Amino acid sequence: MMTIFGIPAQALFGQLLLGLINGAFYAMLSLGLALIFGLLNIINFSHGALYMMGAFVAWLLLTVLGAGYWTALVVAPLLVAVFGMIIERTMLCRLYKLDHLYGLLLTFGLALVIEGVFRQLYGISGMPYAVPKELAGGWNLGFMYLPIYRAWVVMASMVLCLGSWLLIEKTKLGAYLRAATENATLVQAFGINVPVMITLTYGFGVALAAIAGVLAAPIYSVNPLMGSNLIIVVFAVVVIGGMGSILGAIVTGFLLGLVEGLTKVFYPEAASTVIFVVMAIVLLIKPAGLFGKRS
Amino acid sequence: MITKRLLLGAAALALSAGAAQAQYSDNKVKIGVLTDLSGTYSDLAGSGSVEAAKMAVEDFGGKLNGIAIEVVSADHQNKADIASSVARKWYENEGVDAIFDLVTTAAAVAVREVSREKGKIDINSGAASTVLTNAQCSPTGFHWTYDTYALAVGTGNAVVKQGGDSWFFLTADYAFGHDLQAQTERVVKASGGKVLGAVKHPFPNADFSSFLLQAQSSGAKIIGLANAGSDTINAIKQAKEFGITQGGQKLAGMLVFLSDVHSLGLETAQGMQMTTGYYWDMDDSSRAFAKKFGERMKGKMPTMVQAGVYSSVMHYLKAAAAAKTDDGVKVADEMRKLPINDFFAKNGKLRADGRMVHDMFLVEVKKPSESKGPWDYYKVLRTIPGDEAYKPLAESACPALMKK
Amino acid sequence: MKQAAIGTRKCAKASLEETPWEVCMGDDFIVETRSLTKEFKGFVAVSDVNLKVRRHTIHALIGPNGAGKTTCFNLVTKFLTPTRGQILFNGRDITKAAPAAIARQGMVRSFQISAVFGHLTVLENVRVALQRVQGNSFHFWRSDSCLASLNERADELVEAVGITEYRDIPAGELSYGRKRALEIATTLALDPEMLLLDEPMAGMGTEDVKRTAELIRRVAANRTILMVEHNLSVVADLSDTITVLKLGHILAEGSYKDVSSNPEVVEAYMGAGHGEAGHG
Amino acid sequence: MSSTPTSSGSVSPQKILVLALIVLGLIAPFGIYPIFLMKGLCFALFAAAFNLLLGYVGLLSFGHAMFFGFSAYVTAHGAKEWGLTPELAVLAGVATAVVLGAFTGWLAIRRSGIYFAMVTLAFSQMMYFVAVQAPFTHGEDGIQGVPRGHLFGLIDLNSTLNMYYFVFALFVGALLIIHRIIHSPFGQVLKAIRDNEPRAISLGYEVERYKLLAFTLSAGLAGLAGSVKALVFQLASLADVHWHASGEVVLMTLLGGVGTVFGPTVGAFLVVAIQNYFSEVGSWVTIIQGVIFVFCVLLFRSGMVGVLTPWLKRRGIRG
Repeated sequence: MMTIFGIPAQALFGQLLLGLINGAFYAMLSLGLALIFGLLNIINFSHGALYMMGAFVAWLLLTVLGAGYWTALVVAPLLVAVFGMIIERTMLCRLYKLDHLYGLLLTFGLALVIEGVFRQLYGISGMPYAVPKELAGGWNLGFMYLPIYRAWVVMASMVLCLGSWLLIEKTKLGAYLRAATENATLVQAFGINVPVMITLTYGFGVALAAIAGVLAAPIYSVNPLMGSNLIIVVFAVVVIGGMGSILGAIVTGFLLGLVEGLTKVFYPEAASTVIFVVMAIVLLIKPAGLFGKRS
Repeated sequence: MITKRLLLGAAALALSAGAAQAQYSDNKVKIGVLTDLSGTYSDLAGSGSVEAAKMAVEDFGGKLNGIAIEVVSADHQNKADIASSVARKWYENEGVDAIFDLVTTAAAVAVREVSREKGKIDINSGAASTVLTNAQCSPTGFHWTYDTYALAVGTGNAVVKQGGDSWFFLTADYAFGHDLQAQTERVVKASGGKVLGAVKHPFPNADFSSFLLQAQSSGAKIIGLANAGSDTINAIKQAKEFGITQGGQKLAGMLVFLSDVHSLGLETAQGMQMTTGYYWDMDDSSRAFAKKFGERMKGKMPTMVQAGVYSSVMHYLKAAAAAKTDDGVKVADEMRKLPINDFFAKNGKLRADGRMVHDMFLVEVKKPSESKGPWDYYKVLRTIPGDEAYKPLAESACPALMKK
Repeated sequence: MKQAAIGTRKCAKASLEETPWEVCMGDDFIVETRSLTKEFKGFVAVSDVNLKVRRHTIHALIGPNGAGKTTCFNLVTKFLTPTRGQILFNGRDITKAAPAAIARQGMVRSFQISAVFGHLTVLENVRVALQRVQGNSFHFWRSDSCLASLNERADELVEAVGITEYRDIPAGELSYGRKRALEIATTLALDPEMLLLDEPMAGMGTEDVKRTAELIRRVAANRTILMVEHNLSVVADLSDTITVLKLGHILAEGSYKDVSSNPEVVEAYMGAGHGEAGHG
Repeated sequence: MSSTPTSSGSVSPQKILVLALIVLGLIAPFGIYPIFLMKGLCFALFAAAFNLLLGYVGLLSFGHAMFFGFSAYVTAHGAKEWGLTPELAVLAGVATAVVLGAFTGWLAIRRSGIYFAMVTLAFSQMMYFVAVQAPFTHGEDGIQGVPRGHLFGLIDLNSTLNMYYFVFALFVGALLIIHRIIHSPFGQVLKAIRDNEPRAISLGYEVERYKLLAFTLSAGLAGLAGSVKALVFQLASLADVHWHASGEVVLMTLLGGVGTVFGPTVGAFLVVAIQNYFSEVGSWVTIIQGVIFVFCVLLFRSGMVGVLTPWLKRRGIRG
């Protein structure tokens, strides 16, 4: 068997591929965070809870209405996005003129409420959600057995991330969005309804989180706490990448998934801390983050 | 009017007479169920345990030598500090006489410390660690339903005997996981098997794929899951996803509850072997209890922890009635004297180190086709006699025993 | 003025390679920028600016909206990092120095939005500036009554800017003009060699403008002042030298008379400035 | 993130109030369950330490649990395994928090605002994972059965009253320290930085150093709270290093009033009371805490004390 640094190549490639899958989730979540931050200047602490909601709505659609995975993949994010937009219109919008930290605190409180309500209603041991039939099974790649569903997750998230990036960087809508981040009053003067744009952006960011949740449902069991631990790691990802660019958020997400995968091969005990260590190093060398602007 | 007053007076007399004869503090017996009502273990213990305790009190008759029995409950959220402060508050301020369930070792040990100090009784049904009958044993503390030793003996032995003689462990990286792994390793080696490796995973952990990959490449026949709750569920689900079980390797869940199997579904869990202290569909008495429990719990069947809570509360009440007091030390002595014979434990006995020794069962999860209805999940493969399942008293490291 | 002496000496030496004859004709420049350039994401805000501020003068930086005045100003005070170029203060290269370090060397700036410490009283505001020099600013174990020794000097400064009656009021409650006055008092507390004022008259009524202009003139007696200002009459009244920026370049430099008669300047103001004179 | 002015002129009514509160603290254990009081005091101290940073420097740390929890571990370990006397065990805990605070602060202060909050949260999560895995913390089980020991080898802390007065003395002492820090030359600079950081820079202050010292002091005091809590409950557990604990301390401070002297104490006792009262109803604690958070941020930004003080002042009582 071929080995690299004393590790079977098989294990190495396998872990890298798995890292990429984790990275897909990091990327989708940090992209949503970066988008929301860009326009609202709010770090959306409830992002993890909304990701969890996405998964739960998918599960509810299945158990209550009998709606399958593909329906859920479209409907759940829409529902969660509407929920998010209601929150933005009723609560977040009151905070724009205040210190940005209030946004963080509010969304933290919301995260506690959402998480608590789902715990109260559905307990904690997790709800099963089956892999859709079309994506069941796996491919034997020689060095590892790749479940088709995981491959789909990586593909789907890459397409989504790339699509969002193109939307923001290459379309007129995206141009308005970028302009509004720089100077909202100016954009308003061009006859664009900035508050509506803000709401839609929040909705879009939230929808991304919810899609990630639906994608995650068949992999992990659907459980009220699935988002809260993930979100802190994603925060570290965001600090590492910096919020300067959309592309930065995506690239850093995938990259750190890979780093984590590698750590699992060489020193599994550190797998849960490695991202934070990377964050410390980045703060030392490049405080603004890998893709960040100095502010 | 007069008769009523007379009656009241007589009742009061009877009460005070009873109290003079038998010594019950505050003229009532108060039972506390301290458990995880909202966290990872709320399904296997939680409100089901509280309900089981209430059922036991009702079945006992609601009164003890004419004295009222009261049940209180609280959520320790799996946090040792909350558990310890609730226990302290209960003992010091609210006249609680005994605490039950106590799922999670951390919370269990915290309450054990307080109970020992106060001379009060704690009977553990939910926690796993053998530490409760060893370093942390207490004259008024008991461990009722199962422990890591019994799980390791039951599952470890059986699996090796069926040819599963090479193991790889996925271990939750904290004391409970390490403990469970060490106990199982010992059993596996003693039965002639070998351990090829182990990987410690963070707790709690959502993604087991990379650990499973390592287990897969180790080539071991058996992947031992030394973890619990959602960690076990996730590991099992993902093992199926990665084709590990189809590839010929088998999973051995070291601590799997009925509620976990329910949440996994038979499709995923089928064929898995495990050790349990109780299964609802064993005989008429266990079914009778389960039926009543199900009626009160939206059709859920009791886990071994919940059944253990019922059994331990019932035994405590019997002992408190016989001892005519709620003094912890005296009731504990009485509890050791009385035999335990109910739907949960046949010929159970309480040892000096606090261990309740009773038969355990090796079960296998049915195939979906074998299951005849909801909650019909297990086939009982073997009854493990209590003396085989539990660590011999002679090997106990209980400090109280060492002194003697 | 020990630093000034050092500065003069170094000036001649440091400026040899650039434009030696100009410097060594006896001119004494306290601040000098060389090819100062700042780019933001593909857009050049300040391009190749060589600015020289003569000691003990009032030097104004003007220009139409978007000319790069504020950027230029922030570069000099180190609140922005230049993309290229060099900044010299008293002949020392301060291109890489931290903003706080510049302040300790004697170059102190003010801000466009009045910068006071809102929850501190007027007196405390001034004292915070005096306190740094005293060297006990890290003493967290001592009572702040040890700062009382600074009160006398602080009171003098408060009086100098005419806000004595508000001495014990939180600065946040002051009117706009008084905040600016306080800001100047605080700045003077550091006894800086050089003052950088970012639009000192912004948002002021005519009364306040007059008073502040008077104050600036008084303060400038033995100091150098570089200011960005929109109010052209104030600039005309106060400045010894005026630099006109346009699109990040220096358009013209000289006295108000020279500059205002420069047709390019007139055109720049007419061309880009219609409808926006007086703000931004 | 700032609120009420802090330097009020008249002193004596305030002194009377403080004295009254001290007397109240001294007689409280005869009326209220002492363990509850001690828990409240530990969290009040924790919140006061946190408030030193948020209220007087304007830094929102979302990772203060790492100091609180890790000191608890060190104190527990010291008292149990090394047989340290309680005062030395507490000292060891505080020293740990100071070192940890200096190091994480040194890194975290490179970013400001929201980023600072995220960085501290991330570091705290890292310390949580360390606590889960490090052998001396006994992971999920925590360190239990910590002996309270004899203070200075003389006073038996196993007596609940002795323990209470020890905690109360430390609490009062720590509040005095915080009061002194706020009203010191250093405190003046901190308030200046909070009010207007660019201006403080332009006056020549290297604000990072001041923030770092404040962060370290705050970490040390949070560590003191954690150490004492370890002795009170005779255990140190993962719950205290978890990010929920960081969130709770933010809630306590916000609810009581950011940047007020007594706010954090009021907030801490309220939150501890809620936890105690609702402990029987599971996840409701989380929901209630979340709702309070939302409510405070939207409608009640100056907190209990921040709202009450002006009200009392209007009635001629100065708080």
